[in-house]
Amino acid sequence: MAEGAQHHHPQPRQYVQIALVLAVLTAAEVALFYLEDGVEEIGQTLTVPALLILSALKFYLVVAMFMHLRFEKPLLSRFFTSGAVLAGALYLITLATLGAVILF
Amino acid sequence: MAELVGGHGEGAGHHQVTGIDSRKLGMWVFLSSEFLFFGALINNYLLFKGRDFGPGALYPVELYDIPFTSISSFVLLMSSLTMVLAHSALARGDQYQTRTWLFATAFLGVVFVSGQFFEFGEFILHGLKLNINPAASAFYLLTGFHGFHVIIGVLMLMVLGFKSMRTGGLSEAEGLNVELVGLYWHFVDIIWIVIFVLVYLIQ
Amino acid sequence: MNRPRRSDLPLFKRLPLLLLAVGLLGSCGRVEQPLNSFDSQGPIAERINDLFWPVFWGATVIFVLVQGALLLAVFLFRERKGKERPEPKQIAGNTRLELIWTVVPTLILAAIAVPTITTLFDLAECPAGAMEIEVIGHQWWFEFRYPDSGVVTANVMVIPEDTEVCAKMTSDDVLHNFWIPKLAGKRYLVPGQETEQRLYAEQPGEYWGHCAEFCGLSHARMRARVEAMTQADFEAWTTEQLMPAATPAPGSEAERGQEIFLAGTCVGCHIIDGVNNPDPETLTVPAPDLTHFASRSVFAGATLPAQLSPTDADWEAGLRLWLTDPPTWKPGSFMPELGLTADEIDALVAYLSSLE
Amino acid sequence: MAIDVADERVEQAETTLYRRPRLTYGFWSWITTADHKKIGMMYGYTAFFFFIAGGIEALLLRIQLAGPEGAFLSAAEYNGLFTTHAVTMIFLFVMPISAAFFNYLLPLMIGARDVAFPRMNAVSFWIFLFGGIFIYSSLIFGTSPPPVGGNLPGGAIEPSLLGSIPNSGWFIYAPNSGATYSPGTSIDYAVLGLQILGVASLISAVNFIVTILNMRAKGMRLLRMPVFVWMTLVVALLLLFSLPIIAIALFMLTFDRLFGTLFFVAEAGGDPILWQHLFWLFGHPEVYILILPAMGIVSETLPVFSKKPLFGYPAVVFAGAAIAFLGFGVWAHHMFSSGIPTVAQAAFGLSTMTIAIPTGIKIFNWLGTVWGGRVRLNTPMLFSLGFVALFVIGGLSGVTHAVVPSDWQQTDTYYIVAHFHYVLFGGAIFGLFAGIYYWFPKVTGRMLGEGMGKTHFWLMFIGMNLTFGPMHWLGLQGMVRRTWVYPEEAGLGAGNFVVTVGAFVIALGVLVFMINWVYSKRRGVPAPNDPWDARTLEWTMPSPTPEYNFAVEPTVTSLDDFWYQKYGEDEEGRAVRKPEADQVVDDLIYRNGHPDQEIHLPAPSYFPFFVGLGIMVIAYGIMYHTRPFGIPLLVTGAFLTVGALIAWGSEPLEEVHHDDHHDGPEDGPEAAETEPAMTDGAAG
Ligand code: HEA
Ligand code: HEA
Ligand code: HEC
Ligand code: CUA
Ligand SMILES: [Cu+2]
Repeated sequence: MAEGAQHHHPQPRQYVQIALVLAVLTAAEVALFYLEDGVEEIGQTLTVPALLILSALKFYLVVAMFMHLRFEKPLLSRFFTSGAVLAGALYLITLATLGAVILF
Repeated sequence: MAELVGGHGEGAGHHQVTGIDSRKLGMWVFLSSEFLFFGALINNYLLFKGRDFGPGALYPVELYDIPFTSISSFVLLMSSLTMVLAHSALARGDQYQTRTWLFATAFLGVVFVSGQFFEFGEFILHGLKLNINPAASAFYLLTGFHGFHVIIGVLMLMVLGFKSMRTGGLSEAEGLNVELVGLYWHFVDIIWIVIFVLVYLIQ
Repeated sequence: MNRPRRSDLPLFKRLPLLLLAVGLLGSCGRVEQPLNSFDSQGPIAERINDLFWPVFWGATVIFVLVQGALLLAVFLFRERKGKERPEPKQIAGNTRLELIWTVVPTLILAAIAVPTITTLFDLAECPAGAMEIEVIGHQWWFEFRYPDSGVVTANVMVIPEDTEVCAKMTSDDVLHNFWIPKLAGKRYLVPGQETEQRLYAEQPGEYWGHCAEFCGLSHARMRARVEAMTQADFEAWTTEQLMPAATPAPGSEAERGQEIFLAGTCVGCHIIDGVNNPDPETLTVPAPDLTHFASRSVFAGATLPAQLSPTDADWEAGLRLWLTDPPTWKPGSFMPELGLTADEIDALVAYLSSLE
Repeated sequence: MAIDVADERVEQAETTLYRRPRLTYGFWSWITTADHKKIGMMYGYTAFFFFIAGGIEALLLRIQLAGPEGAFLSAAEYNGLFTTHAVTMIFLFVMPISAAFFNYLLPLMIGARDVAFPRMNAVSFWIFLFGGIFIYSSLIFGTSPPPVGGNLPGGAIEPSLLGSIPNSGWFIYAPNSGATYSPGTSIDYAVLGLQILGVASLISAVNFIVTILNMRAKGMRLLRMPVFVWMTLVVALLLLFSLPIIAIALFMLTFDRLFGTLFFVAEAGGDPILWQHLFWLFGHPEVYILILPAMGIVSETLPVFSKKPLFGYPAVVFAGAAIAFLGFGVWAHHMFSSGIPTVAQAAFGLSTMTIAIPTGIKIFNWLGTVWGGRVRLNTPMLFSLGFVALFVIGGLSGVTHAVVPSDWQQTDTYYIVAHFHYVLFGGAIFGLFAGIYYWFPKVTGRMLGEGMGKTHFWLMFIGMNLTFGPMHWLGLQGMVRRTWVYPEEAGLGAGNFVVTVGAFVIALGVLVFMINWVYSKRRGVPAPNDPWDARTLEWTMPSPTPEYNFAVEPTVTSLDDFWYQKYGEDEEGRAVRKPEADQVVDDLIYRNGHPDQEIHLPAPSYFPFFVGLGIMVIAYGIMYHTRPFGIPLLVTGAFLTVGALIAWGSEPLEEVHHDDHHDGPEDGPEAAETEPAMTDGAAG
């Protein structure tokens, strides 16, 4: 491998394990969704952050492990996070000025 | 593996200062801009989903079939696994497995897109047309744009798979292509992870 | 080496002179400029000018300093024919200077920011208790509705002097932008949304306005007037506006005009209260209410009559021009050319100018 | 010695100029080229062509506005002309001519043989070219009837030919740009055309980023890159992150217009303000995309003509990056009067002001560069100084827009028009002309005439202030933007007349430039290889640049490496030309002109051309999808594009092997040296 990083890369076994984790996380997401529907008291205040956290975890796992970003030069993660953060920030502000999200 | 491609083709002739193959760097650079594409579409959906379009308006949320979408999301998630297995097999030099996993990934992609077509069909039958209200427009444009990405990915996977079949295996030079298509594929997957939560689960 | 020839022209000497000349040409000439935003006629426009001028002068100082330094550098350090300059010292930077020219502009901007923000919050939103007038933008004219009294009019917004007015604005079609330079800044009219604009006139008078956002073919022909009156005049005006239209004297030219109005296509679009009162829904396009048409000093998007202080004759000539061929005056106009004969037009003009 | 080489070359160029077969070969070599220099020149010529088009459009506007109630143009024509004027100037002139500079110079400045993806580079050019052709084809095929119920003069259903071009203003505000209020196809031409141009720019953005990061010469660390390269990187990043936004916005508008979605249709709950956000999220970074290349250029020329290093190099670089970064956070300053929340207005007003800080840093460092120098007032220097002077005016008026309540008066008037022409014309275009004068010798092997150059400068400088200066006053005295007539009674006639006169003075200046170009290209003084005593790597090569760029890949040890090979410093810190400098330069140039080994060059390819063509055909297909020929067009275009892409992918990767001699079929041994002749033949 270009960076001599080959031996750090997970082996198929680990990939399957990661996929299992992803599957469990997805199941948890769906479960949360039904929880929110079913149990009034929990409501969105709890499920929404929980869902966001779970999906962020999944996101991280795929990017870090499947896309090998953890094992790449920092330059690549810098690009990647810039894109993600910029998009998040710009659209959040846009939604706020349009009154769809309350920031100020 | 990747750097052996060095001697050939575009993005290669020169030494590579960052130590990252130019094509791979290019792919990551491109993917970072993809966030802005999808972000804009998600932004639209989030804006319109809460708008009031008057009495009797039909919103996408009302038609979601969460179990169905959960399964197709799961399918797409697993296609990332098969994709990474294809790449890993190639790194070991196992051409047969590479090919198998490539086709498996393409197949899962097709299943996902078919699911989406089915979902669209259902929604349209229930009267949720593209032009019924902006929320519907935003929903279709977002998921459609994502589906389009999946279709492109499937095409690229097929080209790689068939090439491997025809020539008995992918050369090391083409190995980079597997990695690049893989990156693209995982990216499309993570976007769906976001869409699944923001669009489907959080209502 | 064959270096290109050096210039003999006195560099940049002309810049200040030139700008001065241009400025004089642009701003002087004692012509009347009814849209001049510098000539504020109310506290809102005034506040904006009070904010603008200090910033402008500050900018001028920076301008003079920067251009001065540039000219001086060129003047001092340029190579002249026959006088070779020594090779310069190779200075690659100076941290203290960098700091200075980062910090000083930051301070200047902070100084600008404070009044900007205070003025902004003072002026952006209507205060409680302001008199509300609804403004509705149409391609290409403004409609005004007075929710308190129920008056509906077009092109000329009548307001009482010395009163805080809050225009509640929306649009019927595309974006427009309501601008009365002497009274206030601008605010868009957005279809499907409501925006606000504060207006305040200190004196009675006629204030010109213009639609400032590009709104299609005849954006250039979409203007507006604000007429400020004394409180008493305003009340009289309101009462008058609420009356049904004047009835023309029997046998007069005006009555003939009314017949043409009723018999022709006009009623498909226009309402004259007391003459035809259709359900507004049945009208084919939104068109100005003509009940008290003659009480308005301007019409057709406040573009006619064109004169600065029109006489009655100018007014009638303008109306004649309009009725003869609206799309030529106002390309894209939603009032078509109706093929009226000169005789019919005479009658209509007589009738319409009787609708005080 | 240097001059001798050049002379020789020029003679050869002239003798071969009239040899037809080579010209034919030349033509195809342009269509198929993957050489960044040829692509750069094609960008340059195309962009300049569009500049003339956009300029003539501006002149027509100005004739119409010379006096009140002008009758030269109809309303439809006027609206179409200011729209295409802006679209042309921004997307078909300033952006592509910047791309021309990037393409030609970037590899040379970082010491590379080509860009990272040469054929992708070709593809961007062809997509751009076909996108431009697509937009301008609206002149023939476009329709713009009035909205339903509207009437044109004389009962016409369609305005004149000239009135059928896109007429929405360059920011295509919804809902006026929607199907209801702008029926007909003219706006589709703008929307789809801009989409195509965006694809081209996005591809080249990725290409340039990778090139800069990966292809630098040995020893060229990031902080040893010329500022121009830095600005290229920053612009590419801006493009990378802002183009997707406009792409989606245009995509939505296309769907609204053609397929019935309702994003911007207010009656159905759509949101016109959303368009403004998406447009300006792109639009503001875009204005820095337009100015940063020019800032990069003057950061090269000012040190050269002052014989001093750039003052505060790291600060200038950092300021450029800061401008780009901040530039993403200010977009709503174009919407101060659109009814966004007051708090948002305040926030965006403040963020806008902050941009003045890094911009100021640049300005002051440029002053610091000139200060104490040995200033040679050659034409490139005049334009660079003009740039600084004029840009400051535009920048300062920009700050007065950031003062939000003031902007309520200013917005949508000629005061804004004045602001952005000062930064765009006084800024971007003066900077770009500085670059043209500066690098012309490297590209063509001849100098642009200095006398005519200076005439050009002064005409443009005076004309520019005459044109855009009075607009400040006009705007605040009530001259609204985008009005095809203004009333006599508004008292704006005199000012407008001056403006019109000024525009023609500018035109005269441009005319002088064109004459200068044509003349100098053929008869200009042969260029020495290092005519300006410059600092960057491109000057270590013979003029014009050989096809393979560097015969010997350079290694650098410092910023302005070339300069330090020529100059040392005495105890006082003054520059001292090393005794061996001439020899060093001659050696370098000789070595770069005489490769002693094979050089691998990117292979030419037909396919980029066809990808571009295919994309244009697809766009026609989408636009006319309801007509019988629409779907066939779409399918043809898709086949062409996909086919060309697949063929491209399977094209043998082997490269043309160059040694000292060209290996084209009909080429004689001297072919490599006759490059300029072919340039002339094909493009001139
Ligand atoms: C090259 C293009 C370019 C550049 C560089 C800029 C630079 C700036 N622009 Fe401009 N702008 C446009 C192109 C550009 N603009 C265009 C095309 C439009 C109109 C679009 C349309 O409506 O069609 C527009 C419109 C526009 C608006 C909207 C106006 C409106 O429509 O209501 C605003 C508002 O804030 C603005 C602000 C600024 C500011 C603050 C800068 C700053 O970056 C300027 C910074 C520079 C300086 C300030 C000078 C140098 C600094 C110093 C000497 C330091 C000391 C100075 C101080 C302390 C103040 N611009
Ligand atoms: C880089 C961008 C750029 C450049 C270079 C220019 C250059 C010029 N612009 Fe531009 N302009 C814009 C960008 C630009 N403009 C934008 C973005 C808008 C906003 C549009 C909108 O509202 O949507 C605008 C709008 C605009 C308006 C306002 C229209 C309106 O609101 O109604 C006007 C009016 O005077 C104008 C004038 C000019 C003039 C006179 C030039 C001159 O500097 C042009 C000089 C060039 C030439 C003159 C060409 C030379 C030609 C020859 C040498 C050939 C000789 C042939 C003959 C003489 C026949 N422009
Ligand atoms: C198809 C619709 C239509 C018909 C028919 C029509 N008008 Fe109009 N009229 C309009 C519209 C729309 C306007 C506003 C035009 C503008 O200012 O842009 C207008 C404006 C006017 C005005 C100016 C009003 C003002 O205050 O600005 C007058 C007067 C007028 N019409 C008279 C007539 C007469 C008289 C007739 C019949 C002979 C007539 N109109 C027929 C639509 C119509
Ligand atoms: Cu209404 Cu412009
Ligand atoms: Cu801006």
